[in-house]
Amino acid sequence: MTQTKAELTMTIKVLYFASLKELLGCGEESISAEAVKTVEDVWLLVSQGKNISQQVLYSVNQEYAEGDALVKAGDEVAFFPPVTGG
Amino acid sequence: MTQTKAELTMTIKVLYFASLKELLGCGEESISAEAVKTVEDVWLLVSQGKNISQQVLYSVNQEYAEGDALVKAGDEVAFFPPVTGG
Amino acid sequence: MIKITEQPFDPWQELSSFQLAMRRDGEFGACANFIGTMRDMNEGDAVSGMVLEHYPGMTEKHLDKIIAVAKDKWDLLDTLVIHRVGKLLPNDPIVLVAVWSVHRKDAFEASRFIMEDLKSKAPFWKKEAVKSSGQQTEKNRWVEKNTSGY
Amino acid sequence: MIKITEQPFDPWQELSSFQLAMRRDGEFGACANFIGTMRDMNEGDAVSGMVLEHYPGMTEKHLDKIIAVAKDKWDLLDTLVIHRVGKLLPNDPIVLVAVWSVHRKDAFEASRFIMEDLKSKAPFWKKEAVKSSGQQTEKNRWVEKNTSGY
Repeated sequence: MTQTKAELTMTIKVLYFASLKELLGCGEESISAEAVKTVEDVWLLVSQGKNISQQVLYSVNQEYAEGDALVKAGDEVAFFPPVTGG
Repeated sequence: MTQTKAELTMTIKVLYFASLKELLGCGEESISAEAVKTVEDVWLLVSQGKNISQQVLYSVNQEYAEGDALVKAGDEVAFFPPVTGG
Repeated sequence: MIKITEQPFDPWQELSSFQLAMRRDGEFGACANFIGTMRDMNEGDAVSGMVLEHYPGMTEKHLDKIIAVAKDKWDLLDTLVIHRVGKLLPNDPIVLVAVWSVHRKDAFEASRFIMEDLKSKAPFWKKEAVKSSGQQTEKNRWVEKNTSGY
Repeated sequence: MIKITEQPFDPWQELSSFQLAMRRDGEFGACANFIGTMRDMNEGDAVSGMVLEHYPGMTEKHLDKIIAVAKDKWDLLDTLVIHRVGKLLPNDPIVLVAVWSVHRKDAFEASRFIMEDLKSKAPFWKKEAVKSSGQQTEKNRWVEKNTSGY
């Protein structure tokens, strides 16, 4: 959907990678910044109803974050499994 | 000088490397095996009269040896300063 | 320098060109480097291919940060990190970490430090195509976790 | 493989050819290697050249032994050690130590172990041609001792 500039500034960009992307059936979405305060809030919102038992790592604006890290409109939040590069 | 086979079997081959070769003015010599029991004996014999203050390492048949290592006719003994390769 | 590439790379050629381009002739006494290569076996199963996913943006940001940390901890002249993404085949180089320094201690320690951090934190994920012994068909599975190299 | 050579060598070419000749494609997951290169400065003095002497026979014997020890301590697929002797110029590679293994821990630790042993025990000696700052004439001096890399 096309978002107006006002709407864009009220949203948080959420990304999923690897097995989490498959489990959630989605790689990227936008959520309203109003209902969430922390990364953990975002995760509970986007994963609700899904039975995800694996370990999930968080990042905010491309840096690792703990669950209690604050998020705001315009942030880029990502969720992913333990990394396996190299 | 040319050595007979009998003489060869009675001798110890002695090698010097690097700064020691320069200090002793010689890279290789043969000594009689009769007067020496240990590597230390060989060293005292070949270095006598030379004022050598630097650290000297010993080897017998191309393996590191302590001063009390025994030597016999036919052995190859070497003396050299701390190594500096790599 | 950091390169994330979908193209196969030859680690020796990359090292050779990069070292020349560094223009540090006579300055560096030590280069320690590590190359990780795709194997055709993992956890007892035959592996025929792999897809390497990453988080564009965060990957570069994270690697930049860890290299800055390494340059802070050790005396380094230059570093080169290359990581492959996309489709890979067995025997393809996956990662190269190279460090140049005046003395060897710095190069040895920093190369391992960067590599271990990359393995445990840089946002890459491997999915491998495996055929378990006794099975006819191939399956894709995500590699679950890297083990520590220490 | 161990090579002692009076000829200049290109470490990247040696690594490339050796790895191909190993015929271990798909088996090795890790290669850690170290290259020591001649610098144009040492202990504050400009160095214009170097002569590397060694103890033929004992050199090979000692390196063989240390590689055997490393193969005993770690799981290694193959190793390559090249050391230059004779006349060298600044920027010439002096030594290459490379180790291939399945997992990275073995390659990292064994390559460093071999290199440290080589520096502290393999019978090589360096004599460098130096010009101290403010001096006009060049002098030859023996390098006195290698420092520990740990």
